[in-house]
Amino acid sequence: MELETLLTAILLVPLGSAAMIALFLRRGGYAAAAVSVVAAAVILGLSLTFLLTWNGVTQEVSTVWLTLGSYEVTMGFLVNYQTATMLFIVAFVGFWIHVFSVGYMNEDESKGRFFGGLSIFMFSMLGIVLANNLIMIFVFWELVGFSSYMLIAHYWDKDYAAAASKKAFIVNRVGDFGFILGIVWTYWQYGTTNLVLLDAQLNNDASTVLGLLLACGFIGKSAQFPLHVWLTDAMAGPTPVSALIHAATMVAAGVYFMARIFFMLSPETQEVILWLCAAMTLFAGLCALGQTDIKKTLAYSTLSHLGFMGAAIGLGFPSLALLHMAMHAFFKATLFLCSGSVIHACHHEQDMFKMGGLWRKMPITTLTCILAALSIMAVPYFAGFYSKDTILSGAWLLAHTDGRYYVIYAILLLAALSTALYTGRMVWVVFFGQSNSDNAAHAKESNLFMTVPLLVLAAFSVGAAWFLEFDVSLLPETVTVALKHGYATITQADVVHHSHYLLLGLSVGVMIVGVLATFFFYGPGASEDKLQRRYGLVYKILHKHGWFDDVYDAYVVKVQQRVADFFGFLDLILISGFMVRGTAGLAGLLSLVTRSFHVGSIHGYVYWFLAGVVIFGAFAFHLI
Amino acid sequence: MTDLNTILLQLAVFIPLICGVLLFLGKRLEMNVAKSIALSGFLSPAVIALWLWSEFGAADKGAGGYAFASSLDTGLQDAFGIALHLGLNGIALPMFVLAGIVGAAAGLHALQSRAERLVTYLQLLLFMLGGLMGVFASVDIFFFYFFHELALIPTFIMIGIWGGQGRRVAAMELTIYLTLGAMLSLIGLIALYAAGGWAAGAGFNLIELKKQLVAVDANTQAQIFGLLLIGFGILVSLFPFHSWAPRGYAAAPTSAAMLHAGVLKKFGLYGLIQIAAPLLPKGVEAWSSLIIWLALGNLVLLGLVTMAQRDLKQLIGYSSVMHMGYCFLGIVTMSVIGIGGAVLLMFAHGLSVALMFMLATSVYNRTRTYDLTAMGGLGKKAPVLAAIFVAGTMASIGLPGFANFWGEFTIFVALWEQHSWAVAPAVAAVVISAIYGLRAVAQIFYGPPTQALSAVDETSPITDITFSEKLPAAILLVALLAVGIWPKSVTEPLNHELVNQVVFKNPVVEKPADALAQTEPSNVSDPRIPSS
Amino acid sequence: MSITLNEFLFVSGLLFTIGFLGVLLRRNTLIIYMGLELMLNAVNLALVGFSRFNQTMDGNIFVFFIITVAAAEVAVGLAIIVALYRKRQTVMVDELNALSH
Amino acid sequence: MNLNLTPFKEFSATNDWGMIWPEIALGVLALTLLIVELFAPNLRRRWLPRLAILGQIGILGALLIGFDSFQTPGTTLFSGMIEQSGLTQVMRIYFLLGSILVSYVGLVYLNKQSLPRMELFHVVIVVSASMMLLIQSAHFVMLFVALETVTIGFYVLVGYNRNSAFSLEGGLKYLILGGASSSILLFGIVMLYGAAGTPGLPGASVDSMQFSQLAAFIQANPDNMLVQVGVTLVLCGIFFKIGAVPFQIWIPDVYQGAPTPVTSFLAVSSKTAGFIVLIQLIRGPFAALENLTFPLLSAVAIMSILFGNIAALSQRNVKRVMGLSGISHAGYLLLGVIALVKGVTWAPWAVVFYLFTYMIGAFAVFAVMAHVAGEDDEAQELDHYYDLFRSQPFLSAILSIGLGSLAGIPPLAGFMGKLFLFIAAFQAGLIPHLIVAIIGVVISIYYYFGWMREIYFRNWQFPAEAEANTSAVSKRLAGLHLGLTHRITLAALAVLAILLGVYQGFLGLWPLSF
Repeated sequence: MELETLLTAILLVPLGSAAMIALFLRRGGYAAAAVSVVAAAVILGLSLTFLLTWNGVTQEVSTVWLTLGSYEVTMGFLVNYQTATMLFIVAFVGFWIHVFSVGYMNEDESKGRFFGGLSIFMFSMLGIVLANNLIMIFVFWELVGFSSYMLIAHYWDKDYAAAASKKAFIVNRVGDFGFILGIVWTYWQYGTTNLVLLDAQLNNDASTVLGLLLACGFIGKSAQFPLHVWLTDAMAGPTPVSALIHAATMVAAGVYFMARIFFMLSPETQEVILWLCAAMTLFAGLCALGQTDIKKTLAYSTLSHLGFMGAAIGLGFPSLALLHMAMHAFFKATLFLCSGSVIHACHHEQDMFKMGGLWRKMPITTLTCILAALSIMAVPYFAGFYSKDTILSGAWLLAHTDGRYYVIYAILLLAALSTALYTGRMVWVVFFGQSNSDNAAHAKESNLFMTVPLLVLAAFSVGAAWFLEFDVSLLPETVTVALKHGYATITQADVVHHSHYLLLGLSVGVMIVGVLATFFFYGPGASEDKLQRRYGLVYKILHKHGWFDDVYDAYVVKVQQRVADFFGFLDLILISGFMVRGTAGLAGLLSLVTRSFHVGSIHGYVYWFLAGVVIFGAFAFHLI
Repeated sequence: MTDLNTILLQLAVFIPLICGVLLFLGKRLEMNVAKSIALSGFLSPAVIALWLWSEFGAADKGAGGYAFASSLDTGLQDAFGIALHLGLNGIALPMFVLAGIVGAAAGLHALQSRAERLVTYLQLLLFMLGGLMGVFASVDIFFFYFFHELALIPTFIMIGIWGGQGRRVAAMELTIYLTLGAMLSLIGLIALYAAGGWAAGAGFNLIELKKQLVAVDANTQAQIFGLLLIGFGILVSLFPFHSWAPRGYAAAPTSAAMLHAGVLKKFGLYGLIQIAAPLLPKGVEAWSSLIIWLALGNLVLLGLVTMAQRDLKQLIGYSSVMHMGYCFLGIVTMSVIGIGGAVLLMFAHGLSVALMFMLATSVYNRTRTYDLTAMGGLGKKAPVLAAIFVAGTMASIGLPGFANFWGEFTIFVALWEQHSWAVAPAVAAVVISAIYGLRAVAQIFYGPPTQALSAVDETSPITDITFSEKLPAAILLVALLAVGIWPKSVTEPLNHELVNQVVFKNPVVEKPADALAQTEPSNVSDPRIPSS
Repeated sequence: MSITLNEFLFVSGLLFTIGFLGVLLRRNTLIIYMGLELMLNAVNLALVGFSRFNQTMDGNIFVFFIITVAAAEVAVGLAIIVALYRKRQTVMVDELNALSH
Repeated sequence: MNLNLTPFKEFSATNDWGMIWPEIALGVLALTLLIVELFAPNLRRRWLPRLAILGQIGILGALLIGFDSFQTPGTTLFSGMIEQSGLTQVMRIYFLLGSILVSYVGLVYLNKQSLPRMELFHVVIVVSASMMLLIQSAHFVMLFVALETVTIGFYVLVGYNRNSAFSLEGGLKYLILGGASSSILLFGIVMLYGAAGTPGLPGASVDSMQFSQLAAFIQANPDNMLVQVGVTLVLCGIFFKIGAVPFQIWIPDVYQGAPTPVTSFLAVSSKTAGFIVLIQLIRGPFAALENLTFPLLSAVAIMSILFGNIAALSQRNVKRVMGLSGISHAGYLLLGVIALVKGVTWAPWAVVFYLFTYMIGAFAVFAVMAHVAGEDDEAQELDHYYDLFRSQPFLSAILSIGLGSLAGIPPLAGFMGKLFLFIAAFQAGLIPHLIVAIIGVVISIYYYFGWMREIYFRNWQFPAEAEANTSAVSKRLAGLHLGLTHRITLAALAVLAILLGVYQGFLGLWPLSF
């Protein structure tokens, strides 16, 4: 099939299904689900056909969308290895999560809204993936924001869901504030927003401020400091949504975007991103220890791993960031779906310490979850290992040119430790030991709709990255070459090569330490959080992750709303009151004065005549 | 074909008026007959407008890029050069279509409303609609003003008779305030006439005036533009002349609010774009900084004021006032991009604000209150209404896919060229509007149903949105989406017209040559290989 | 001594002023009315004077018109005053302010 | 003995009685009415009023048929007593139309009163005739006599309702103030006469009260002190007629006291007559005195606009409102006159057009007022108009159109009137005046629309409560049934108001300067 039509088809299929559901299948139940899943399947199929036929050459097609004078908005596709990778991730993970949803949402009465939302989301996400210019990226960027808003608010009769959805959208908007400015500036600076043309124009002379403005979009969407407050609340949505949007793809869109416009990031910009994200890796990783809610834990782990990707960008290895994003998509999706399966089995019990001992009841879930856990903990030969460890080695590599990067390496290493800690904690507490509630006691394995995706995704979180070292790969060389190249750049670099075992030892060491520590500290199937009991303060800090939410809420309620009310008051008093009503009142007053002139007695009136005659006469006599 | 279209254009203006007059037979008519007369009066302009839209590209443009031009002497041609001169150019066309669509929606809503003395209501609405169609179809700046006033007066009576609480005061304030604006702009138009029309014999004909007024010196231009700016500014509720709008709309009956906020209010902006800006470019320059500050006042200050509103209709009213700021920013640029963006936004905003006012009433009919703090959980009872409301909100806060986005974004782009500093606050307003928009949605529809709602539900079970509400809503939404997805439909004629008008700058940014070839390396490999 | 135009005008001006002050200050409607007549006659005097010194006749002729008109005015005026007196039992202006404000 | 008649022949050479046939016809009509009533008293109740109106309509028809287009060259008649021009021809129609409408309102009024009927029509017709002569007069004697005929007629009319203390008091006030003003006017005339006749001065003439002669004299020596004072005093007299500040103070009381038809007559025809005389004088004798007249008129115009509108804001009595708003209309009209002073030659046209629109709007209002007023002509408060829309939709529609036209709202005639005046004023460069005018118009919206608000807006109240609150007036109004003639007449006024607003084609032949 011809490239343009193929990609257009990929983009339009989900839109079609969404429209169909919105128009005809609002109460459609399983029909809607079917439509949506089929759409996802078609997307996957088309994407694979495309990936297998693509010749590896960067290609671009675009068409003019809006013209005003010299200003043109174009819509178009830019295909390169990043597109290919991301396309595969979105289509593949997306599809399996659709399938999982069918099982997970089987009791939900508003399937139409849910699956319509999923399709809309696929549409917007694919738009970002394929876009060839900043404006188009922004368009779909916003749509992604909207669809996440819709899906987070799925349980819209719950206050927390309402609040979370609102928060997510608005915080993203704050990020877009910089994004828009960045786009506009770019247009006037370089005369285009087309990525290819921009790339051709810039050669390492990117403006820092501009880069930072664009990075605001990334910070918002990928929930990096200070705009990370929305991600954890966003867990209010159904678990598949969390898996799809807030782990596998949407938040990854930020990273993808950064990799896409990497050439626009000056070294200073990268520096800023690096430190922000590095800090986030460790901070979020530790916060994950402060959560008893399984989804919250995973949410923080997502934050932490997004930090890893951001760090990779900051270090200057976009393709590495992309690699980690891909791997993370697999294992994080698996983890989330496992949590979903668990929650579903435990009748929407989300507190880890009320579960326990599930491995007997739900073996498949347990197995897949453990595999994904190993992968996220970067056990050698697991997918996570190749991406995450390589980022660490990248920091190490740069540290040889500039000492500061040792700090980064240290932070990332500690973050890896934290990863081991919270993952270990989760696995031990949830799956082993005795069940701590009847919900958990009566849990049973989920149906095929849920287990099959789990197995598939787990398999990928084990082996997805083998193509880097061995000769096994689903996707053709054309797609993977850049990732390999990026991976090789680090691992082949002799600095890394020499200290290979050191690095390996360090990372594996912290991992083992972490796992064992959690085993002995919490113990399998713990019924309460020891950390909470023993070191309440520490736990509280971690639990509240530094009171960011409170600061945010305080700002919204105390500052923002009060300022608004103040201006509202001024508007009422000064403008509608003083300016408008005041004038009217003045006129009325004068009117009463004039009214008092009509005394009714003839004498009173003759005086007017006298005055008139005298004044005018005086004027005639040139006296006045 | 053109002859027919010319006649159709005239019909689009006159049919509503004629139907309105027919309804004077009032009591003698069967209700259904009256209703069908009104219906035809409401729908035909929309149909004709859409048809002319499709025809416009092919139609041959006469003088000044006006298609379907026709002239009708009302006896003042020789003396004052005033004639009922109808025609559409690229700027007028979108507004004309807008008036048609919103008119149809408002009319349909009114037909289904259970207003007492329905016939009179429809009659006034028809006069209003006829006036609106006339405003955007007239090339003669006198009739441009004339039709506006014709549309304005019915609003007063409609607010007065069918309005909500506080209508007596609101109607008065609105009418007096708007008359002030109208009189000022009338003097401005007379000034234009005196400057170019009287001596040179161009009369009130816009096309002729454009030729004549080039000579006028900057000082005079600044003075005349000042008059027009303040006059039109009041009509568009430019900060700080906005206080009439929210209260007026809060009190107005739905259809009147839809037409007024959606279309009639755009009169001022349309006047600035179609008349003031092309005729008095130097005047715009002279006032530009003030305009920017006032527009930012609209966007930021009134944006915050909007956040402070607790009453749904007040909120929508203020938000509609707020968004006007973008259009002014677009006009200030005096560039094809900015003006185009402004027109695009006027079109989109007209649709979305009309939709919002209509939905506000639908919400009220179910919750029996406009107080946001007393609402909640309506979404469970009325999911479809909720969905449409969310769509409307998203449109008005500029979500891509709806027409508003293109307008706002284009204006940002245009504004950056000369007044980069102003873009930041303008974009901040986007965030503000998102905040109050989503808060309103959450307060009305999300969360568990409140006691008040349940109480209402017990007395009269709350139904989801009915067909009579759905139809107009659908019309407006479809229009919003269509233009949002395919903005070319509006911008093509618009662009053609704007580019032909020399006064509008067309800033050229040097585009880099297509450089696909060299892009390979930087896209595949990571640039930072350490030099160890 | 010979009487010049100025004397004529002075006297007429004096009469006019007296008449006006009468209208201005007297409370009785009838007296006020006399004041009005006095003003008219002041005008007549001035006319005669001018007519005499300008050597033209139409001033004198105008006087006749004025007298006639004055007579008609008086007729109507007194009728109104009488009717008003019947209704209100008073002709004092400061009591005749039913219409005011 | 044969006495030499030649001087008389010469003297009467220009006495072309045919040229003033309408005035004569009206006089005859008036007398006929008296005689018929004298000899056929049984006709009086129903037929005589109709006779009066139909007779006038007949004359109007004849006038329109024999209507040579407006640019009649200025022809001087009666040895300089009368000068006819396009302007006077048009105004004849105006006054005739005015008296017909007044007679109609009188018809409505008298149907409810136990008053002598015929005299009203008689006097109205006579007064209209003398108004026609007034505006044609080219000589101060003629002017004075015609003016006094009008004024005395109005004394009678204002005090017409001798059962009502109000009417009589209004009559008295008008009498005294009118008398004072006409003596002031007269004093001014005398001064001009004296000055222009002074043998020594250049341009002095024997016929110094004739306008053209006077014009020549003033042209020759414009800054003669006597002339200046005389002109000022004459203008003061005219300001009284048109009701401009500071000679407006009598208006509300007299308007309120006078019977409704008389009020309308005062408000429309009398005011108009004053304006046309003003224009004649400004164009004729006082042309050379721009330095004096411009500041004088400007001051008066501005004060009138502001005073009239502001004073009307707080009035609840509709007649007073009409009177005070009439003051402001005088102010707007003065803008046209000032434009004329400033040399905008077509300004009189604008003024005349405005006067026509004013007549239509005002009579639409007054006619409805007469219908609403009730037996004793007492229901004149705004409150009496509350909810008229429900009880009398037709009347309220007419009233709204009238008010809208007065307020100057498109598509009604009043708007066009204001437009032309403003254009003229703008061309004369009267920017400050225009700003004041705008303020005035905006204020006027408040009371005009406030009136409409009473008609249309209903305060929400419980049905029972509403039942209790309905006043006797509204009960009567609910029962009031309008005959076909009434409907036709009122509708005609409304249609005219709209027609004149949207299509001025039939005025196309008016040259912009008479």
